[in-house]
Amino acid sequence: QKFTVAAAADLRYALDDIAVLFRDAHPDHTFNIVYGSSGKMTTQIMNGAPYDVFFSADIAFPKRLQAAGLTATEPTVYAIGRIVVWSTVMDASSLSLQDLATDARIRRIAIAQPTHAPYGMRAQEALVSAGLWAAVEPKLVFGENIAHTAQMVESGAAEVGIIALSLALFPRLAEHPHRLIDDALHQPLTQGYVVTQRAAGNSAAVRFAQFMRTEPALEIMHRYGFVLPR
Amino acid sequence: MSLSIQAQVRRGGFTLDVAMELPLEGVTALFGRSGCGKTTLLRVIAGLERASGASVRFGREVWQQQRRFVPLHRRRIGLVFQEHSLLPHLSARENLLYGYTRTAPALRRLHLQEVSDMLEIGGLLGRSIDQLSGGERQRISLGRALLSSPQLLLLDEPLSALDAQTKREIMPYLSRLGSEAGVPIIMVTHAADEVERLADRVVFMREGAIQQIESLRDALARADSPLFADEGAASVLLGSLSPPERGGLRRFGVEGATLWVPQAGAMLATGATRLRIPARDVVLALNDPQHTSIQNHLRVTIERIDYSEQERCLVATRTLDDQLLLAEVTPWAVRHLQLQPGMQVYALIKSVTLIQVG
Amino acid sequence: MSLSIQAQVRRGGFTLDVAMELPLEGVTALFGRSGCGKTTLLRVIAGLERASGASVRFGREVWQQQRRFVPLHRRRIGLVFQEHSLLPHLSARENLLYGYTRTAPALRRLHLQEVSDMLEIGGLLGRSIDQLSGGERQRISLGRALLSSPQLLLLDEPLSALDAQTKREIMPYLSRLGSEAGVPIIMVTHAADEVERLADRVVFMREGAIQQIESLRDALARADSPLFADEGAASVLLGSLSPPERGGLRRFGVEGATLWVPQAGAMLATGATRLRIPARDVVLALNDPQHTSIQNHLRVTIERIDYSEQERCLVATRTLDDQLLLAEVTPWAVRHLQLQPGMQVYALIKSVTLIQVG
Amino acid sequence: MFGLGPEDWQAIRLTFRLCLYTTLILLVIATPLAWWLSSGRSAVRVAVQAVVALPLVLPPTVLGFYLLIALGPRGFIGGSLEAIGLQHLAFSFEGILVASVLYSMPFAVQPLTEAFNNLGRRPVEVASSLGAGPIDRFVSVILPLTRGGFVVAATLTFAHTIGEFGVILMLGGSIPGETKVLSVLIYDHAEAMNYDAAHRLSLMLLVFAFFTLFLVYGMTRRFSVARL
Amino acid sequence: MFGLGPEDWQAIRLTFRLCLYTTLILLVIATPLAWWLSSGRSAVRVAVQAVVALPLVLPPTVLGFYLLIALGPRGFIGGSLEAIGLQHLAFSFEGILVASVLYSMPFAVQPLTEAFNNLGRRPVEVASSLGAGPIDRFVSVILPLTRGGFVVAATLTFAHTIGEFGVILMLGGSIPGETKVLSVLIYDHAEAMNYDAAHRLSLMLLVFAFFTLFLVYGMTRRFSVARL
Ligand SMILES: Nc1ncnc2c1ncn2[C@@H]1O[C@H](COP(=O)(O)OP(=O)(O)OP(=O)(O)O)[C@@H](O)[C@H]1O
Ligand SMILES: Nc1ncnc2c1ncn2[C@@H]1O[C@H](COP(=O)(O)OP(=O)(O)OP(=O)(O)O)[C@@H](O)[C@H]1O
Ligand SMILES: [Mg+2]
Ligand SMILES: [Mg+2]
Repeated sequence: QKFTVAAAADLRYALDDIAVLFRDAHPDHTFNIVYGSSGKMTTQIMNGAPYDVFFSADIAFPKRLQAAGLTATEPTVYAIGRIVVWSTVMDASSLSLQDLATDARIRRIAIAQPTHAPYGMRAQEALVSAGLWAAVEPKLVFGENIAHTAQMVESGAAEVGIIALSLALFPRLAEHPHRLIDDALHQPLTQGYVVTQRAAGNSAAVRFAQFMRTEPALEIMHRYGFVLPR
Repeated sequence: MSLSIQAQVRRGGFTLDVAMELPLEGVTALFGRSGCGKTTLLRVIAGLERASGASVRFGREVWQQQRRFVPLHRRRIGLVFQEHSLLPHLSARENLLYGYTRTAPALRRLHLQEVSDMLEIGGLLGRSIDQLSGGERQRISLGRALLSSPQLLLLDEPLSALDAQTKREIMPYLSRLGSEAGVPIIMVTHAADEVERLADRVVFMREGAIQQIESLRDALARADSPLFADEGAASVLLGSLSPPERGGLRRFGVEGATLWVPQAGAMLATGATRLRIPARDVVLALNDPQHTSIQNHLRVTIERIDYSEQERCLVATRTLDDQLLLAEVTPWAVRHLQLQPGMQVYALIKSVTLIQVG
Repeated sequence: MSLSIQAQVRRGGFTLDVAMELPLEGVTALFGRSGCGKTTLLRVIAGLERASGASVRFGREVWQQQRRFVPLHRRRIGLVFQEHSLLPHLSARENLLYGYTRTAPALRRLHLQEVSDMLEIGGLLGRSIDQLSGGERQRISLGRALLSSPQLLLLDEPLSALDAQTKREIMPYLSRLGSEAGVPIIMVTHAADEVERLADRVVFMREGAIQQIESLRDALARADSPLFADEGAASVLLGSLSPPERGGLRRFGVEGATLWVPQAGAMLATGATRLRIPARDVVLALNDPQHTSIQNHLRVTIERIDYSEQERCLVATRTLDDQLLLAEVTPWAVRHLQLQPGMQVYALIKSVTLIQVG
Repeated sequence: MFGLGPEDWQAIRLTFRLCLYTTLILLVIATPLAWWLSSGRSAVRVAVQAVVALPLVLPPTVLGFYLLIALGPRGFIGGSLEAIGLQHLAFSFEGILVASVLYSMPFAVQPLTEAFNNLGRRPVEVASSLGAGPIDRFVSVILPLTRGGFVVAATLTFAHTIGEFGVILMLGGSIPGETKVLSVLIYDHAEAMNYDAAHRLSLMLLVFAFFTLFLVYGMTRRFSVARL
Repeated sequence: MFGLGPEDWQAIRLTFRLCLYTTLILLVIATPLAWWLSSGRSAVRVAVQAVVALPLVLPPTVLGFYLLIALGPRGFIGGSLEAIGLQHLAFSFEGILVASVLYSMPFAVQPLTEAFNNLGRRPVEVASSLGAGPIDRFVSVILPLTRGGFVVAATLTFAHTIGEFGVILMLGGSIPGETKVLSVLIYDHAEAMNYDAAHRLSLMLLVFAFFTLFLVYGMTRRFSVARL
């Protein structure tokens, strides 16, 4: 049976690994994974996109689909994301949030666009909670999504950025140290999935969704910096 | 068979308003001052100027009338535009053959070889258009129109950029096309020599209207003809030309009214023909003078003396075979010789001034 | 002051190879068959055809020589192109004034009013270019060149699209510009009447080379002149014209060799002038015939008889005031009258055939 | 070959197909439209000319969003198609083709309109007088004389369609072999920080585009229309 | 007004400024370039013409990424600027201006090259013979006769710059008042499913663009260059 998985971009590395496991376990299933922004995918599903399982970066989106009657299952939490301060020009592990406002070497700080990117929203909440928002706002540049944000930092054009832990652990980026941001400073990045209405009779798609809750999958998620739901 | 046109075209302050019928044979010259509407008239005939309410009929074909409108490409008209209009993306040869290849083989009357020989453009065929001189372009345009084997030729000053010699070589060809091949030609020209040599009739236009349609002979005979503002009136004598006699000279006309015409190369064909005699080349004498280089002495009767121009008189005379012969003399001569209608005089004409026109 | 040109230009199989010097006064006619390189020569003079190694000098100004190259816009040349070249984004008036406004006010010799009167284009000034007829466009081009008050005029068939009357009105104007206003004119033309009326000298071109540079008088006198392939040779008599006497006729030339010339409107100015007499209009007689309409009887001496053409003889004679007068007669007449060099005969010339050429 | 995997080749084929179809369809649509636009000066024509350029001013994903709504199952067009038993156009090759055509329309229409404007009526009149009917005239005279305009239209359309991904991403949804074109793939590689792959594909694209354009521009013979 | 907030107006002003500058700069750069391209047929020229079109074939965000690297502090251009004491160009108005100019280059160069190609040498020769020097000729003859090409170049550039956001998003970083142009704002609204705001701005943009284009196209007088 065939199916298509739509997944938030921050899941990319983890999900690619999980897909390999799933393929080994179910060689008769063919599927492909489309990565993108959760908001865009929600819009697409509302307009007939052929996605069978949707892993969102924010559970709010599956809930919207449910409200629109486009889901076959309840939105389910599969992971919780974390955000970090990361830099390629200085040692981020020694940077506190406070330094973002005060360090003179920092001219630009990249975060994802808070209006539509979940990681950006959490970054903004953290900065606000730390009472630094007004001080750092003039230095902020906004990435379209968390990957863009990381690229802005990687290019050196932004000295530091607030990105997903899952990205900071990606081998290429992990060369540079990062510093975890206290998750008490922001709402949890609750990531949820849902099987869409069109996949109601598609057992393979449902099986893939359930596979995310299996031990090997959770192990991989953990390795890529996701906190697992209890 | 005739071409009948009825049209009103308005362009800003200018109005072309014509209603005329032209016989579909030979060459019709369209003559008139710059801006009088000659090009516009040709465009109406071609259907390029789509005047509403106009009607154009070519023989039995109705080209335009009320709703009916035959587009140009179905009219089989050969058109030479006033300004050069070669297609710049085609070579000279491709331009020449553009219409040829679009003519059904059965209808093709002319072929590349003969047209390019006639127009002396054989050496240019491979060239692109911007490698041609002005006159070369004009000849290609003409050749292109000819090669589409049209049933009507509309030529807008087709020889204006050509030198006298080239013109002289092309004109007999056009003339033959108009008469022998039966392709009627309507031709705009400002050159009197082209009208003289080619035209069978002249359409005089003035400020958008047809002033007059005259046979060439009548047009030439008028003292005030706009055709010959420069050269004055002329008469055309009809007659037949004998083979060369007396030292290469040839006899023209009837006994008692014989003119001696020089051979003058290939221009003169034996048989029925026309000779043009400029009125100012005719000398009148009371008696037959001897010992002059003038060979042709005709006895004529004065019919009318026209004083219309200030210092020239046009004397209309009749030859013995009752043809009109005009002589232009000064008022002094009229007084001196006491010329008056009814008088018999000698008209002296130099052989070398005779030109065959058809 | 003279214009000297030395240039070699290669265009495919065609080579223009000239080295010549032209006096910078009056009108020079450039005469030659289609494709002989006339336009190319004008372009070399204008600096539009930048032949390497060429040298062009205009009086004391060096326009082109080795490294030195004065661009066209600094040469102050008035150019009329062979094909119409009005700027399509400008109205007729704007075209006319394009060069005028770019001429320093101190250098402006002509003004819009007089030029538009002369060319009869006053009514067209507000029009856009595509609302003009072919001849109207040509006149605007000419006017535009004149209004830039150039120090040299290069005209490439500037009158080819004009009717005879318009031409006749423009030509004296150009002629005066060439002589009185001191603007030398080099003009390409295929029309013999334009050469006759305008030119002071003729440059004959042939296949890219200068064949000959002759004064108009010499050019006219040659029996084989390519100028008058149609009309034959002519002589030009110098003399001075008296005010009207004897019935409106005017005396030309010296006692004993007087010609009577008709008034013929404004064309004839009193004073020193030139008359053109076509050789074929001259009748030779052994004795002075009476009672003919021919008024002008000159005693002349035969100098030479030229049989170069098959059926025409050109008889060169001297008048009493030692000017050359040509008569074209048939070989029959030579034999009949037993003409030979040294003989005294009468040359009879009809007054009405006389044309003033300068 | 060139270190490319089957996914890459699939995207390349797809892209090439999309560009080719877009260009061909656009030329077919834009030619009569441009001809009409250039044949008069009414307010309607000017308005149409302005409307044609409008897709350009919207951000591509936003345009994609509107197209998604229109072409999707709930949209006017997609809905109508479903009503007559056909598939809606969102998330299909046909859908992104429609979007590409719409989006690149101004690049085709504008240069062609300009080329036709410059043509003047003389060449057409000449061809008519030589017996060429309307289609013949178009092929033998108008087309060659406006070739420059067609080259500009085709190259801009082709190049722009290669690079465009905003509309396609939104409307197409990156379905391999169906809507996952090269630009989306490169974008994806770049997002995944899979730079080697992104650079390799970009470079290949640039080299391919350069040679294509070089050939097209190089082969376009020039002649001065103004000489006519 | 129109239900727009200060952030919207700021983006509108910024967009307008970006489009205006881009169009002006491009015309200044593209005119001599196009003139050179149209004045001969060497392989170098053909190559340059092909290169000019290349930015089009890259997905905009990818192009933006490469530009970010080149114009950023570690890039060749940005680094050189920093070395001489200037600011690098990433995340600045100047940066997105450079990017817009580069990206819209083909839309300006191609129609102008085509317009110059069609001009022929006769009008220039005529103007020379009437005493007009090179600059005078350009202003009084070449410019008006190629006006159509300039209009196409300017409108395509302007419209495309309004709509483009991929490059700008990446290179500009959406800094309000500096790099957050209207297209980015609309994109943001649309991504945030803030559809009311997105629709309102889109509609406004379309209406504005329509009237601008309508005026520009309507005012362009036509004359047939081919008549010359
Ligand atoms: N690129 C070229 N290749 C070959 N021949 C050329 C090229 N360009 C011009 N010619 C030839 O050069 C010759 C001179 O051209 P030019 O325009 O000077 O002639 P012209 O004397 O003005 O003729 P016309 O009276 O017909 O205008 C012509 O025979 C023309 O065919
Ligand atoms: N749009 C227009 N507005 C006003 N007058 C116009 C317009 N178009 C043409 N004309 C005038 O119409 C008249 C006829 O033009 P046409 O081209 O038929 O003249 P023509 O007899 O061919 O002259 P030529 O011998 O100079 O070529 C001209 O006087 C011209 O000025
Ligand atoms: Mg005309
Ligand atoms: Mg010439």
